[in-house]
Amino acid sequence: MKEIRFHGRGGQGAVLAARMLAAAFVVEGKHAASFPMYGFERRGAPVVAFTRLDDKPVREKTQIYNPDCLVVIDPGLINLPTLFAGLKPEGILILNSPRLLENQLNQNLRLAGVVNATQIADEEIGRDVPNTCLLGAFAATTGWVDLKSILSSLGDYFSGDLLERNIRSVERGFHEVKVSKW
Amino acid sequence: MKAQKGEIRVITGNAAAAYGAMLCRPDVVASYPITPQSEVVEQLSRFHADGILDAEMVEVEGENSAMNIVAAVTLAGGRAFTATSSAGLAFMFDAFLMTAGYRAPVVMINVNRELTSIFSVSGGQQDIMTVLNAGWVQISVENCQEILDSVIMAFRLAEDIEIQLPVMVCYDGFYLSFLAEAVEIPAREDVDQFLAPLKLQPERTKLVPEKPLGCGTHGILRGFMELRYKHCAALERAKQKLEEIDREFGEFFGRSYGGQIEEYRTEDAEIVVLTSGSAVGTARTVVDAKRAQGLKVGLIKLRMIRPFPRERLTQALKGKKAVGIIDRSVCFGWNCGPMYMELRALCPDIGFVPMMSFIDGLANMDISIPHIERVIDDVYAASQGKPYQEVTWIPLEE
Amino acid sequence: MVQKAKKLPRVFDYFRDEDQFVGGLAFCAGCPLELALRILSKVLGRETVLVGTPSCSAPVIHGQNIGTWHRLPYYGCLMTGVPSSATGLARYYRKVGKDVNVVCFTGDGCAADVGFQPLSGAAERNEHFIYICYDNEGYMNTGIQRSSTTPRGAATTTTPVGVAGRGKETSAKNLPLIMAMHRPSYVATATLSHLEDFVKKLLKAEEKRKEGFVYIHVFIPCAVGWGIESDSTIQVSRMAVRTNYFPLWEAENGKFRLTHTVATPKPITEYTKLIRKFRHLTEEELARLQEEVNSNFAFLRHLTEFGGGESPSNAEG
Amino acid sequence: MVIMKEFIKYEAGWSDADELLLCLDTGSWRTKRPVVDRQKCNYCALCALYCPPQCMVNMNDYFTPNLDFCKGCGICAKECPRGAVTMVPEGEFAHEGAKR
Repeated sequence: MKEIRFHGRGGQGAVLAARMLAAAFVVEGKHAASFPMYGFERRGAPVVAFTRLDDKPVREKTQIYNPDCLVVIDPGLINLPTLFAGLKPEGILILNSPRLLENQLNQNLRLAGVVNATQIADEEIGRDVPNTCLLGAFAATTGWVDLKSILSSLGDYFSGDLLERNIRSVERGFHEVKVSKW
Repeated sequence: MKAQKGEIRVITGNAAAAYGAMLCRPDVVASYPITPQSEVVEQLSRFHADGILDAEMVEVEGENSAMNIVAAVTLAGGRAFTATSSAGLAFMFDAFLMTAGYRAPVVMINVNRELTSIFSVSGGQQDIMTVLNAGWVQISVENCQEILDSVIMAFRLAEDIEIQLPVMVCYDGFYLSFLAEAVEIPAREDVDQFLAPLKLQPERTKLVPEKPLGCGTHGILRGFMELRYKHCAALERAKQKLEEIDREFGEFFGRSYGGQIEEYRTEDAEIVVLTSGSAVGTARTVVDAKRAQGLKVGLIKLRMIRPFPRERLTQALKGKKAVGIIDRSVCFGWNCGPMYMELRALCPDIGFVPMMSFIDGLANMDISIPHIERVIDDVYAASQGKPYQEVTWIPLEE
Repeated sequence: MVQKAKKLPRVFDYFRDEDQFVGGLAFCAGCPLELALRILSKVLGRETVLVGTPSCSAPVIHGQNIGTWHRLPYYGCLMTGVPSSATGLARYYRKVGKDVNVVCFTGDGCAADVGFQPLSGAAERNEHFIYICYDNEGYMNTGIQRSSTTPRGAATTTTPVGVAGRGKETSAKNLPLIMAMHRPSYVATATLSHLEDFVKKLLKAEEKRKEGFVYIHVFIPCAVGWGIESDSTIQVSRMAVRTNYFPLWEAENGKFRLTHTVATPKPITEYTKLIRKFRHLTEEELARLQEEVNSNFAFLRHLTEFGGGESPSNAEG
Repeated sequence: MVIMKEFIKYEAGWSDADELLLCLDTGSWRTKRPVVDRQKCNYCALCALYCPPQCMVNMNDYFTPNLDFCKGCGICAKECPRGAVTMVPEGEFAHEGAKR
């Protein structure tokens, strides 16, 4: 089982990204489950969301304490003291940031895929919704899911022009992510 | 006859509830939004706007009206659906009791939520446990697929001529309402076919303008007692009826849930853990892990919390050495969990073995893997004759 | 030998069905509520489903076990559930293509107080049914406690008159106007003293409920609760109209119209002197009540002028 | 007063007018009864219109109360424009026995 924890802020689409990722896994015939945890539904307030992926049905309905991967949708959250809490050895970080990471940040961190998803979302979607771009970066960095699967899962959530824009955002995330290894 | 393969979609528990309701073609939907249930109402409104739900949609001004509306619809002969949670359930309480007393076959979703302060916008089962004695059938489910399937089964149960009771399908807020997972959405014709036997039954008494019938003659004296007696008898029948419907559902759709309870690895188990709702899934994983370590532990998922599956539980628990019950709510006045208190009533039938109450998961607290491991370890120790604590508030001891 | 009238009053022409109620009903002697219900059943006929709740009318509308007091289908529900239950019935009948008069029949306690939220909700949604509120200005069934339609100064068991108490200290809630402000299909007031007016409004209600929500506010003096003789309830109703204490009006799709005008309104004391619940009122207090009556009526007058609805010229003295 | 059947045939609280119509003996409530002076009555029907139990019987050229149900409220007497109805204490009729 792979466990992925998303960190974002209300309005950035963390919940939706976690859900779309689960859908992408299901497209590949795998099992997945995703749910968010937040207090009030408020734009700007911190949001955590979880996605599990497995070859057999996902039965656990608990929060994720030992993630294999962190997806950070808001660049500012990189300073969150609890961000890396429980990260497994060989851990992976997918980060939305205009700047590359200068150091490892956490001893369990093995791979980091950094992409300027905010800028890409601004350019492609016209709004600061970096979530789908990071899914592209996720596919490229982890290799756990096909880019095609991510793209095909978008259809459940977007249509028309918005779907096209998000597809471009995902693709650019996939191609423009910079991966560091430790 | 088998149903065709349904479409697989990754949807939330709330969406699954809405799909289930939509597929059953209710005549009237009346529901007032409340976190974490709102998505159910939104989704049904979306279905209606998209033309795939041909129902009268009543945008009510509160839950009390929602319950009164759906009760009246069913007593006029129609099919009705509503959904609520927590304070919404509390706000409809008078109508909620009336619906049961009138034997109105309403199907309702309750998205379990904590009760109640204005900040108790969090998961917990206090709401559904507070209304156990209202005369409703209450079914508590574990995952998104079971939500959808249970709504369909709920209509079969509620409207059955031998039952005629309101049925509430309960699922945990946040942990299930917002959980997105793959759900097979049955084909509309297949759901029609599954519900078709209801049409072959004798018609239930209806309030129609052609007949000089009155509804809500609150029985008095002996008449009232007679109605209460019939109500209790119908609840008793509902237990077996749910088993039959569940079996039939399984044969047709390929999924079944054990009826009143599901036993998981209990046959040769020495100790048993019992819980209900979203924690069951996590508990399965922990039971498997403990089994792998050689511990003979089993799990019971309490599905039907009203009426209480007394016979099935007695059968399942007889001869076990110790039982642990994980409650996501409290039983005020008994200082323990409500399911634990009910299980204790079975002691004369199953034997006075150690029984332990574990309270966890209030207000969105996580019933985590380590918590369930601890439950199993404690129950095992008690089964070995070690002294044990009757009630444990797990997170408060960490 | 006196000259006999050749024709019965016109009201009789509006009766389409016979009285649907049995002869002996559990209403106090002289209660206009009984008259209202029997007339309603004659005018609206059998294609009517009554919806009611615990109240003075409950022992009559609702049966006991399998027994009943009338031949109309009825739905008995709780105080908070009348308009919503009617919504359910009306929506379902509409869904299956049945044209039915769903008629709620409750007191002011249900309509103005404990059941007000769903009433407001149903009016705002413009649900297709008729809501009749019989206003006896208090909770009479439970023992004459005040309600929000109890007038200023009236003595009730919860606003008693004593050394410190002077009866109800606040004004009555003007429920029919509040309902009219929802702009439903039709709103009207009625009394049992002006029977033709009442009957016509019932018939209009039946038409207008096909377009949306209908609310009729019926004035029902309570012999026991107000302290009047059993034979005087109709007389008191008539005086309520003649003093403009209870004007007769209607609002059709937001257009207000007086259905009966009073050329020279009598002073309010002509009304209050008939009723024991007002007998402690001082001249000052009566003057204040008169002011309220005047300003309420002036307000209503303005509404009729805005709306463009025409008021009749058949003024009564 | 209320006739209870032995068993309720319905699952829940349903009344059925075809099965059982209830009726109170409201004719026994009266302390006074209306007596109509046929000579004064001009058949205007106001008594019949305003009678709450609607129990004034149309005799084609006058009205008379159905004493099985008349509660003796006196509205007919009060509303009669010609004073043709008089409320007479029931004691005056006691000698006639229980039969009304």
